[in-house]
Amino acid sequence: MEVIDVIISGMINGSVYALMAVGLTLVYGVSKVFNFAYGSFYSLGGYLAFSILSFKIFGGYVTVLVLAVPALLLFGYVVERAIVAPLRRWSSWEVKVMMLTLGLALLMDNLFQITYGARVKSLPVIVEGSLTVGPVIVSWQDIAIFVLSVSGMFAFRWVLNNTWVGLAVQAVAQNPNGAQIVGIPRDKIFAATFAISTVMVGLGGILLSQKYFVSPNQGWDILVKAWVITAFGGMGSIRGSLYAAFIMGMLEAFVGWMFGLTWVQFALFGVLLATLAIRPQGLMGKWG
Amino acid sequence: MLKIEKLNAYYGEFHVLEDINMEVPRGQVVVLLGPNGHGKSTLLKSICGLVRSVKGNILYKGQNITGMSTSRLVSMGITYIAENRELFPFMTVQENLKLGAFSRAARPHLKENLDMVFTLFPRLAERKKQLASTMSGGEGRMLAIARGLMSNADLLAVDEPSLGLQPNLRLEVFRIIKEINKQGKTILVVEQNIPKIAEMADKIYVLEEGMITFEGDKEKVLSSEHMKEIFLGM
Amino acid sequence: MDGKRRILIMAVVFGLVALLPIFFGGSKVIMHILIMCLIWSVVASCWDLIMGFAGIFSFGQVAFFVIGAYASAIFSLRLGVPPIISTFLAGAVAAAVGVLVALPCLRLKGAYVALVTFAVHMILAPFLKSNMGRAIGTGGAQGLLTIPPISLFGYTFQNAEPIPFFYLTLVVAVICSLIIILVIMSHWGTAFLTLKDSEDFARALGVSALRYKLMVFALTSFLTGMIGGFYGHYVGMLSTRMLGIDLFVTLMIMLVIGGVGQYPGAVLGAFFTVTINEMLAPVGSYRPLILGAMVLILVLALPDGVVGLIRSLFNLGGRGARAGGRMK
Amino acid sequence: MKRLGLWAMALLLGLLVAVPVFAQEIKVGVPLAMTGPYTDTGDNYWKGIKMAIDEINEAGGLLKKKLVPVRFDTQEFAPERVMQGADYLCGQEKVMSVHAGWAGWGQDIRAYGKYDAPFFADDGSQAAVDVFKENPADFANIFQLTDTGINQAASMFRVLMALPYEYPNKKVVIIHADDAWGQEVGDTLEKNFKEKGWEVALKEKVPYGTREWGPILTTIRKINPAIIHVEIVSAQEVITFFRQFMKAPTSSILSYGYSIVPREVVETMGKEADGLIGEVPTAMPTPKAPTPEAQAWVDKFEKIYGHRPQAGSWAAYSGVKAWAAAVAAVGDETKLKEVNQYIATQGYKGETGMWKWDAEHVMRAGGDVPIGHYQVQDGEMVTIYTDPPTKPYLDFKFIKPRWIK
Repeated sequence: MEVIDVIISGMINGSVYALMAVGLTLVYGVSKVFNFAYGSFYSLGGYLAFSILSFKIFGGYVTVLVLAVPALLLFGYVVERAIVAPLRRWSSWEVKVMMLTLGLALLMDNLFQITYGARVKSLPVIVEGSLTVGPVIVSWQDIAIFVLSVSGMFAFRWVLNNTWVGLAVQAVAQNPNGAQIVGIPRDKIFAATFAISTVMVGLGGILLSQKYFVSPNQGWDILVKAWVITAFGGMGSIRGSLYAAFIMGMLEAFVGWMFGLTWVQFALFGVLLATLAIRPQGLMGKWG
Repeated sequence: MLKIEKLNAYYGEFHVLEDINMEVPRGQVVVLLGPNGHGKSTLLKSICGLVRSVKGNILYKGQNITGMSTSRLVSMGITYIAENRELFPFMTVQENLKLGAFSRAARPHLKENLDMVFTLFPRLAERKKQLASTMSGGEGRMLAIARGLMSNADLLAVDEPSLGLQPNLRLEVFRIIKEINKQGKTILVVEQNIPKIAEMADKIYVLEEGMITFEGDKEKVLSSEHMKEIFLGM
Repeated sequence: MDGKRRILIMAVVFGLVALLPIFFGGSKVIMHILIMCLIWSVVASCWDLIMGFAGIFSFGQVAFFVIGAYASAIFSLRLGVPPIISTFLAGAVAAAVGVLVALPCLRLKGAYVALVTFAVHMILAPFLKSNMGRAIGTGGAQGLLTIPPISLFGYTFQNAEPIPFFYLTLVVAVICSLIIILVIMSHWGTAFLTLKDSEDFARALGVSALRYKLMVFALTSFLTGMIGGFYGHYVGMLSTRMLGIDLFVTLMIMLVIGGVGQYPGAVLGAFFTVTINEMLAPVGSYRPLILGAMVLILVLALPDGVVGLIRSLFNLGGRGARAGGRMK
Repeated sequence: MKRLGLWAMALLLGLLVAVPVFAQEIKVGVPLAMTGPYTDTGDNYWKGIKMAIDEINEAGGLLKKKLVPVRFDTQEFAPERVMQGADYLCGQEKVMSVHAGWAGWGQDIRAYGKYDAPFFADDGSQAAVDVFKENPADFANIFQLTDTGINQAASMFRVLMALPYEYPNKKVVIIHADDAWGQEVGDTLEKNFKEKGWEVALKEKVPYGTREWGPILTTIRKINPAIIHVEIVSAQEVITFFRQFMKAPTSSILSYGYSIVPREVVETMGKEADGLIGEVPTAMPTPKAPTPEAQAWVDKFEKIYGHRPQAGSWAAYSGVKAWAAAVAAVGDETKLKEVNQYIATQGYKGETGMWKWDAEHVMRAGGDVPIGHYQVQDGEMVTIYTDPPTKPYLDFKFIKPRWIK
């Protein structure tokens, strides 16, 4: 019966990883921007939720979603337009973007620390209690996390395949020049995808914060995980990231259970390196 | 329709175009000839907003459009058709065409334009669901042109449409360009050295080393010794 | 910028640095900062060589530094190898690891290379702390606290007397810089530039991408590992804390300030960054905040670093001269 | 122009380093973690140190001179960083004493041992003591405010065995962090349990930042141990562990050792944490202090900071006071060797009684400064035992945790 526990734990983590990895891979696939501040955006989501909830206003998490999603969207858009986009005209701008976002991460993490203090912040649970089916116990909290991340992903897929913006995003990812020729405002799409990915990782931060708390330096862990997953799945491949997220979630749960938590990191990187050695483009990757 | 005055363009520190003056009258086919690497594509791209570091004036329907973004120009009716096609490889033919109608001006006409394109290119109608990356060179070229037509453009800027095609396909492409022109579109074509295209031109410009060295109709071109030398290798 | 000018600049910089103990020799703190400047200038230069010139997004520089530091310390502590020899062995160990890391990287591009090399960085701390690490003598989570100092011709370079150690470091840094300049000037340098511009083009020219990437990985990890070992013997103590994000970011700031691919900018960047980091120590938690803001401002305002700025101000060499030319 | 402006800004940032100088003052070095994961621990020490310095200054200063703290950010105690701190504080700023709190596991001894200013640390590390033993004459200025991890772990074990509670079985699970402290405590506990005939069913080393405990808890639920000991000095790890444990708790005593000390644990969890047990070395017992002076100190601390004293605050406070007492007795703060000699031989009379450092300059647990063992009751830490010797504290009682059936 323990196995079922482990599988459930893997599925729940996998679902959140998927949400966050897809955001990272989307931006890389569309605009070749590798965002080192991705983990700090996760923390931003957590701190936003914390700040909004601390006013104890009507609606709880619903209000958080209503307020935080537009705020994250705006934040992502502004960051892209103001500091990432200007770098594109320089030579080897990809490295410069990495450096810039690394600086942004440092700045944001320490802003959090100064504003909110070094201590962890705890958030109220989304739903209380747990569901017991025979020997298996799953908290409603975990179920809510799973449902919300999976539906977030479906919503994202729907937007991507059924709207003009979604189509434009795919077009830019597949051929930026072609996209420009047909009249897609490429720069705006770059900024839009950056904004969408900010929302995705920020949502991840909101969902996980009441389980894992909010603290200023927590983002690095998230960044590395999302990064490993996107590379494993193939950078720029959304479907690849989805599968990879669940595989890595399971792997993490099983390795932790069978060999101990210290081995989790070795296992994740080991699997990644082995995959890249055989398939340099990742599971279903396109070349980037 | 389109008037260019004293246009200069730069690639980084390279001065690519020097004081270009040019005119494309409404409803005509204007051909721009010239050897490889002398700035023809740059001129076309400057008109379409794909090269932004330009000085001088580009007037479209009397309005100064110098330095405007491509997306804006597309919605104003100027569409570029690239020499290397620039399709969306992992999308179907139909999706590629749909994206051709991305501009707000073109979206309402999506259906009628699709019908128009499929009549013009029956081959594409057969392959609606095929991925663009799996198409042959000739089909890809057709798709690129068809996608350009989807934007409801008045002025089509076509960059070396015959590049890399077999002779019979080239003729097919030129026939279609003429056909499109007959439907009322103004066309500016860049070509390298094909006398065939010169035949259908209403007006011809020659660009060498970033400067217009010749301008006139096809008779004038075909009779010029200098032209024969560079383009026909005679 | 041509080789002669680079050598000239480096000679002036190191010459000036060599004079500094006359003014600051009395202060251990300043001497220590100067020694750290020299050590980090080598690491930053290596990083610039691999990232700026060879165009490989290697994020493993701190890892190679730590590998070298541990290797040298373990050689001298466990096997009794004299430190002056063990630093070279440490370089060899780091180079071997570098080649091992490079092998899977050769088929990868951009962000993937960054990830694989950063993975080495991420795994290193848990490895050194694990039982495997303890077995080879890393001291586990506690680290190593009794690394012997370097002795040469009967003289022991103690960190309590910084002036002799400073000149030793200076000699090492000058040798490393010369090697780096020679590489940039040589056939390799040209090969790197073609590789960076277009790999396909370079292949067509017959430049073996694989061989050159392996070589640059090996060379930079050798130098980095060696200076890492050197550092270990200087400080006398080591722990895995160096693998935290702080040092990594600091190293990156050196490159941001110096400018990527603007050697010897990295050297200037190292001096500037180490100094400013020390000057900011009293402001405590505002230090990383200011560093972060500095990165943002500098990357946006000076994408080619200080050297790029100087070059554009005085129109030194390179691109500007060709302005006005025409294609073909 | 825009670029020039940005440059001017960068230059301004660089100029943020003016340190004011006063005539009659004594500089006191305070190297603490001000950034990075140990910031909160650093804060705990700072509260105690600041309180002591303010107290002395309000009373007219030390030898009529004003105490001025000089702070240094030790970040994560990387050896190089610690050494730089020593060179900066002792070499450059010429401070007359250094108060460091948790400062490392030996690198701090080497770094500050080079100088003579009294150095007070709260390392709790046998490794640090081993470094001291290499050269006691050279390191005469080093003073440890707490006992080693080995002795603290032994004390935890003694109290666990002394609890008025019948263990249903003899199985224990030990989870510890992968740092020097966690390793020292984990290994000692394992040894102690084994000697007593217990089965160490699982001993797991986990990295900092672990917040998903599902896999370990699955194993724990299968083992159903009588005791689970968690030794990770960071709040979010231990809070997440507890919350995920409580989803389906086993009948186990949950012992947190020193992991109970981050103030955030009880502050975040409140009454939810009721039942947890843990320890603090060099502890000020609460809620009722053992002496009137100690009670006054606790009340004053609560008045200033709005909460009960945290681990380390009192130890660091006492370090400053012990040094000040020695300086007052010697009559000259610059006679560093004499001050050290005085502290080592005379000790210090504190709020709970006498502080005496042993030959290894360690404040050994016991006497008037024992290790305090706590249980969270009604959302606050309550001293239930002191050790050594192991004895119940006043009439505070151990309460069987609510999750044990």
